Amino acid sequence: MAKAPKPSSNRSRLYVPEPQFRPGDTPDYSHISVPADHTPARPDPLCDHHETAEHALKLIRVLRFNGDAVGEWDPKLSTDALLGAMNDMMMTRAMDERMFNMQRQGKMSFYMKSTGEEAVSVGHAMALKNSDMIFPTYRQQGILINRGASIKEMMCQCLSNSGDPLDGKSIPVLYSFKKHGFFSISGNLGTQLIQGVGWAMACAYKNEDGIASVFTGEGATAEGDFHYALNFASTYRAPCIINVVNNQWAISSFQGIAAGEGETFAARGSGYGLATLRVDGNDILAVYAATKWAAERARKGGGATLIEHFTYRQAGHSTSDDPSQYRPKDEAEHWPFGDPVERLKTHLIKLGVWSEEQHEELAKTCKTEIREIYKSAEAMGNLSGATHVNDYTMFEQVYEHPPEHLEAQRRMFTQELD
Amino acid sequence: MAKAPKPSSNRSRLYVPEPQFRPGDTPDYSHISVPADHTPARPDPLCDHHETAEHALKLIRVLRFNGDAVGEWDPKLSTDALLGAMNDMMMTRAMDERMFNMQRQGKMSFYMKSTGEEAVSVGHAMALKNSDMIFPTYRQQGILINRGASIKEMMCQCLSNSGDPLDGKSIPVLYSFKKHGFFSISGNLGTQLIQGVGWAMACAYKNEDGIASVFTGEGATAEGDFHYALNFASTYRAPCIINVVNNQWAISSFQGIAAGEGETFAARGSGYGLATLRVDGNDILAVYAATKWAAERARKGGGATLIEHFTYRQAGHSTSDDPSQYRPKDEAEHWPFGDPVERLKTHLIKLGVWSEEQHEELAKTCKTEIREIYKSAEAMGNLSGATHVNDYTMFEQVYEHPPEHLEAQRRMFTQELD
Amino acid sequence: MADVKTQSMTMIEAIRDALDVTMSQNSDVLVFGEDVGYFGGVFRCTAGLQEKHGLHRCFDTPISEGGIVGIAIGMAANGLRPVAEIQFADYIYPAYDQIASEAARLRYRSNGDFVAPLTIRTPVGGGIYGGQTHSQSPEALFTHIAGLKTVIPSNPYDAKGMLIEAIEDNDPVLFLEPKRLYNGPFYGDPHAPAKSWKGHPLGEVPSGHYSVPMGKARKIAEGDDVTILTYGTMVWVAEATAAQLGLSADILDLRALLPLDLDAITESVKKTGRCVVMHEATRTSGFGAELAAQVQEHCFYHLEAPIERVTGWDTPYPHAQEWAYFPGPKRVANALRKIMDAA
Amino acid sequence: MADVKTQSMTMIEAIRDALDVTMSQNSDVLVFGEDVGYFGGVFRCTAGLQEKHGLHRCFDTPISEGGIVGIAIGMAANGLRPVAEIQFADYIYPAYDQIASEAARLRYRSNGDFVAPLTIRTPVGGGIYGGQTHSQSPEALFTHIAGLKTVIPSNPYDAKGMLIEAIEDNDPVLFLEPKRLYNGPFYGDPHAPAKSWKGHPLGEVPSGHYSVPMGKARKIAEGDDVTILTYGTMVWVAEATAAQLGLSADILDLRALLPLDLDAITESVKKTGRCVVMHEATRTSGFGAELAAQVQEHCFYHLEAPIERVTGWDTPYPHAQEWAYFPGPKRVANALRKIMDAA
Ligand SMILES: Cc1ncc(C[n+]2csc(CCOP(=O)(O)OP(=O)(O)O)c2C)c(N)n1
Ligand SMILES: Cc1ncc(C[n+]2csc(CCOP(=O)(O)OP(=O)(O)O)c2C)c(N)n1
Ligand SMILES: [Mg+2]
Ligand SMILES: [Mg+2]
Repeated sequence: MAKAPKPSSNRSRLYVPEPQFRPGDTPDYSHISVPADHTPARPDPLCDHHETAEHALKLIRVLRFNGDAVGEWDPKLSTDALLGAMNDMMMTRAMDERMFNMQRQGKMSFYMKSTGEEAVSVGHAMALKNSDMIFPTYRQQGILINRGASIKEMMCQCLSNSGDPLDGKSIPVLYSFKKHGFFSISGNLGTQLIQGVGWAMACAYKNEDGIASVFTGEGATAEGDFHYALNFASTYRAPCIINVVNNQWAISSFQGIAAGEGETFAARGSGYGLATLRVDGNDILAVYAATKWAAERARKGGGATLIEHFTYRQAGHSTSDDPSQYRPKDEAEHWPFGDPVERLKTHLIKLGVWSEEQHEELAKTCKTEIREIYKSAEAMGNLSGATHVNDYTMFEQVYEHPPEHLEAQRRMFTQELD
Repeated sequence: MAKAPKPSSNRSRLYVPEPQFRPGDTPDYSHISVPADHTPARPDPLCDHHETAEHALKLIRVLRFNGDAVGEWDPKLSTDALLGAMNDMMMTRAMDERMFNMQRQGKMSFYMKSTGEEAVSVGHAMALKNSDMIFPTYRQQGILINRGASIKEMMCQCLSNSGDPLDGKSIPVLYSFKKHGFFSISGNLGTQLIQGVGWAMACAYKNEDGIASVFTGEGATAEGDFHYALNFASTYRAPCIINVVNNQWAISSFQGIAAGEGETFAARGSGYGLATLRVDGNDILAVYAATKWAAERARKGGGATLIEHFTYRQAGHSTSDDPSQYRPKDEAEHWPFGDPVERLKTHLIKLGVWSEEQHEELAKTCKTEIREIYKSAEAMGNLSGATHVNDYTMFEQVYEHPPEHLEAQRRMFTQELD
Repeated sequence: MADVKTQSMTMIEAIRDALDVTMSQNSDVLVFGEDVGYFGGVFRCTAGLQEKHGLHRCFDTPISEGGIVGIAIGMAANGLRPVAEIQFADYIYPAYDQIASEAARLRYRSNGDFVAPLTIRTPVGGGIYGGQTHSQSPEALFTHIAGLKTVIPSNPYDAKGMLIEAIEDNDPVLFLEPKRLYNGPFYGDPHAPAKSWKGHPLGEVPSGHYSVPMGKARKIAEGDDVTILTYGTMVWVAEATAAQLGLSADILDLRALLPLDLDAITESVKKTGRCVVMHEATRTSGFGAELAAQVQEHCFYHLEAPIERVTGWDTPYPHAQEWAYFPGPKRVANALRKIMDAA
Repeated sequence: MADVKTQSMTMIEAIRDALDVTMSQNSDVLVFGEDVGYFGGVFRCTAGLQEKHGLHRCFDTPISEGGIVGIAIGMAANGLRPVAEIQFADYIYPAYDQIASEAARLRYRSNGDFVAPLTIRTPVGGGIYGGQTHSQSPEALFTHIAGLKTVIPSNPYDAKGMLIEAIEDNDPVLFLEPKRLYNGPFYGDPHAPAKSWKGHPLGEVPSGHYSVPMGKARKIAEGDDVTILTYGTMVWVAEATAAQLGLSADILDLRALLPLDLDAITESVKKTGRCVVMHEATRTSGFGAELAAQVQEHCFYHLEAPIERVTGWDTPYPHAQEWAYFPGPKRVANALRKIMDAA
């Protein structure tokens, strides 16, 4: 695509932020100094929140680009755990890839990839108990994969077919897996943040050990629910983690629109009296370590932590989006924090427990496995062919017991089926 | 009233904040160290917002209890200006007093005093241009008085009589005075904050010099609109001032419910990249100085400032409220920051331009003047007698031109008047 | 109910009693909202509950209606039975998204995986010179939302039984409290001496647990001339005005708007052949429109005159003109006369 | 309109053209919303406007519908004519308070001291497999609010003229865009090849400034058997189905729901004696209820059969069952047959 002309500049004093690079520009991030040794110290998880104020402005990193894991945040995971993490990330990526392609073939109405953000979901899930309730957005499929949800069921949900646990009621990717501590995803951005705080308050009320972990993209932090969540979490010291996945983009608008250009997303938490961490979201060890810290704080009664996961959305917003319309095609490659899978790979190789060959092998296995699962899922129907979802299910689960007026409508509907 | 027994303490881990003192307790604020010399420095109004981060946690003060005005924030106002300030504050207080009593006599449905908070409204107004648009709450009547609004019209609004510029449409105190740069007050808390930011954006868009100054009580900062206001102000660098009047109470709940106990209200602004000031709201010179600073910053293109005015609501929330139900009767007297009128009085006396006698004289004059104005206002009707408001006005100003269905309803209404 | 002890109560006391009974029987019931804790609510509906049940079971919240409903949803999904108060229905709009998009649809969206059995209590209606922001009746904005139930009691007996039923219901319920009826019935004349519930038969409230089944209307007067469908404050205005006109009216206090007692409605209208629908809310797209639509759908061939709607005007609720806005005895009488004169 | 140049346009292009024309003529007109700036909107309705008119006149906002409407109110009060986009009507609820409590009531509350002449554009309706959160038609939640106007075009010609009219109106206007009609008319069969506006007479859009007066319905078919009242996507489904059944139907595209063209409605119903009301929104308390209530109020003695409502079901808009939910040709035909068979 040709370089789009820059819009005529402001002729008034009204300031409107613009991203640095637009289609046709060559992204240059050399001014971003990737912090190497500047990772802030790891305070006690029950510290006063002021001790984490600087963490909101810096960046917690463990994995160096050369593959070393360094610093006090290094969680020193076992080789098994690291290899498990690699597997989950690569399964997530393989599934995203497959589903994206199948959507392109018309098998489902829509799909959303999490490419580039797998470390956030997988690393986060690894640091929590499976019973901790996640209030996810549509880009945390890695959590389900880490928790052993049925990939076939996930795919059936996307295909809206007879194997869909949601009976076709919801658009693809809006999973609900209570058994895996994965709250029903809302299509309305932000709303679940405060619900997660309420869930956490209920855990505290019941003297249970569980915590809630709630997610938002950086774009959706502008909704009122984000404010409610921070505020109620602060007032009632709710045992929860509030995660902002800052992948730089909200459909076509860059993070400067979401929040202005003056401060980080993590810094929002400080003013509410919450602990705040900002973490390299492409560094799975850092994500793990920050989550572990916040979970300990929450579980021990220290209240909520706001974590900003600083990452990059490599793919389009969804299958309905074409990012080359509004950002340079190759921006992802210039992104200074690399790719989360590549970075773990380098680490594993440096540790001597992994090789390029094993990596390629795993990629192949994931691809095959996903293909096989997909086949068995599609056998249960897809949206472009027959979904095999019974249309009458649309009248179910509106209420616990359908009131008479709904029954009457169901009867009316029968007359349309001839 | 007998000391209410403390509620049984939490038997669960759910934390619920409580104020320090309840009815029957003797308030003791000796642990609050009133900062004397700890006023933070006055940075350049166009400084980077980070330079004001500490201001959010400290307290800007100019007036010492002994009457001295000290420090770099001292605005060095002329004697005339100081005496004018005293007059406006005392007129405001006298009006509140009269209207409260008249409400008790049934002359109006409702009233809200601003007692104890007169320095916030008067000091703020003095530091702005009269054309700067205020988005007030119901406790900034001092701004109208400072700007020379007709007190009689204000009273007529409260009395909902034939002199009411709002034709009886709104409950008392919800004034609208466009000609005095005073936006129509909404009964819905918080909503106007973001509207004020929009107003300011329009000023910038039109290359006008004006700014907007928006108000909220500390309690209403929990609404989503507060977040919208801070966020949009940050993104578009809107020329505005966002004022949080922290009078410690929101009807019956203390400020720890509003925001948790971890941080000041001013600190909210830091995370949004806004400049933040926290000011002794009972110190009219400090209020003036902080406002002046923020107005300069906004007008010169530096963007928004969040100012927390730290003060105390001496009266009940409104005439419908009885604060002795939930806080010690004498809490106001123990409030360590004194009374704003008394503090300015001490200063004026120390300056040698005022005396106890003159003060008493002024109090009397204000009282008389207010009584006279009130009489002439009440002569135009009141709610308990005849309001003299034409009932048909209720159909007006719903739209610019009434649509046919409203005309039909107006005709129907005619049939009810026999 | 022969040996059940009863006590004379206002609607406020009946609501408080319903909360007390359910809180006592079920530790999953939590009560919260603005000023509901130590202070006991601006209308005193929760007075004493914090003292009796503890700070963690009845507490104040930030002024954040969206947040209040948001935490209620999360708590309800996590097994509790939250009862949230919105201080005035006029302030429920910041929570509209959480109610309409979230509470109402959680069960459907998750196909029953998660549910939101919460109750939202909020005072509605005018009559206290509350003006535009303390007088609204927004019920129709909720009856349009699939997945929600909307109920509104008109007396202490119903208030207690219906609130218990709402709290125990497994779906989200909006419980609207006509504030003008808190202390006594109101027949539409603001200048008449205020009546109290004390001594009124419907102010005799059984102690302990009972419930009023949701979706059953209450016939408050039996008659043949005309059917009046109404709810909340207007129940009393309708009854008094019909009586004053000497009409033989069949009056239904609907109690629940959704689920609606269509059987009781059609039975009555088929009998009388005339129907007047009354509510305090703004006319256009008010719940009266739905009632009129359904009545003509189901009783068309029995109707002898057009269904009349008696409502508030299509303006905000004014302050000084409160009683000119309120659909009082004159507006009710005009409609009743008109429909009786028709055809 | 003899020498006015016209151009063949989709509804998207017509909307864009309306924005372009008003922005060109009046520097007070600003356009903003999520993704409307550089990108030009997820439905492309604002494509090119930033480039042409400047960054400060067409810009992206944070994802904050309440904030978007909030700044629009402040700007409008300060003399501008903001046109805010809400990306999908399903996401308008966080702005509900700002719309219903603020924009709609600012003029009344201040007795005309301040006004809010703003326009909110938002896509409504199903038909794109958008499921529960990209398909809703919430018009009835706005027609209940005094002080607001609610309009909905069904074709490119109207879209442009009505949008210009909305922007120039001195009251807040909600401008609903039936997204299924963005690219072409839709007759209700999702399997039929998609039609384009190009070549359609209503796709011929005059260039420059013109407006369609608010509150005038458009008669799209003249007939004697039955009156069909509808708007948005259902206009086309109604027309096609009535034609297929060989009915002589009087079909009104209402265009504005508030202000409503009651004269056109009563004139038609008095002629035909039968009335079917159609919309895609959920049935209970939908705008169809108001239409039915008014029609029976004004045309009772001319009605030969109960007014029928054809609507979406009282469930959230499902994904896979989209076409079972949508009030398509079968539901329309059943209702038309039923009303013609009646009495
Ligand atoms: C309330 C609401 N407004 C708008 C949308 C439309 N929308 C869906 S995703 C999206 C962008 C979200 O960006 P971000 O929060 O950064 O999350 P990301 O997609 O980057 O993970 C938008 C505007 C929505 N779903 N809900
Ligand atoms: C949206 C909304 N919710 C609740 C109320 C009821 N209400 C009116 S004033 C008030 C307390 C406000 O406290 P604060 O913001 O601290 O202001 P203050 O009265 O102390 O000046 C409440 C809860 C309201 N007016 N609007
Ligand atoms: Mg993002
Ligand atoms: Mg306060």
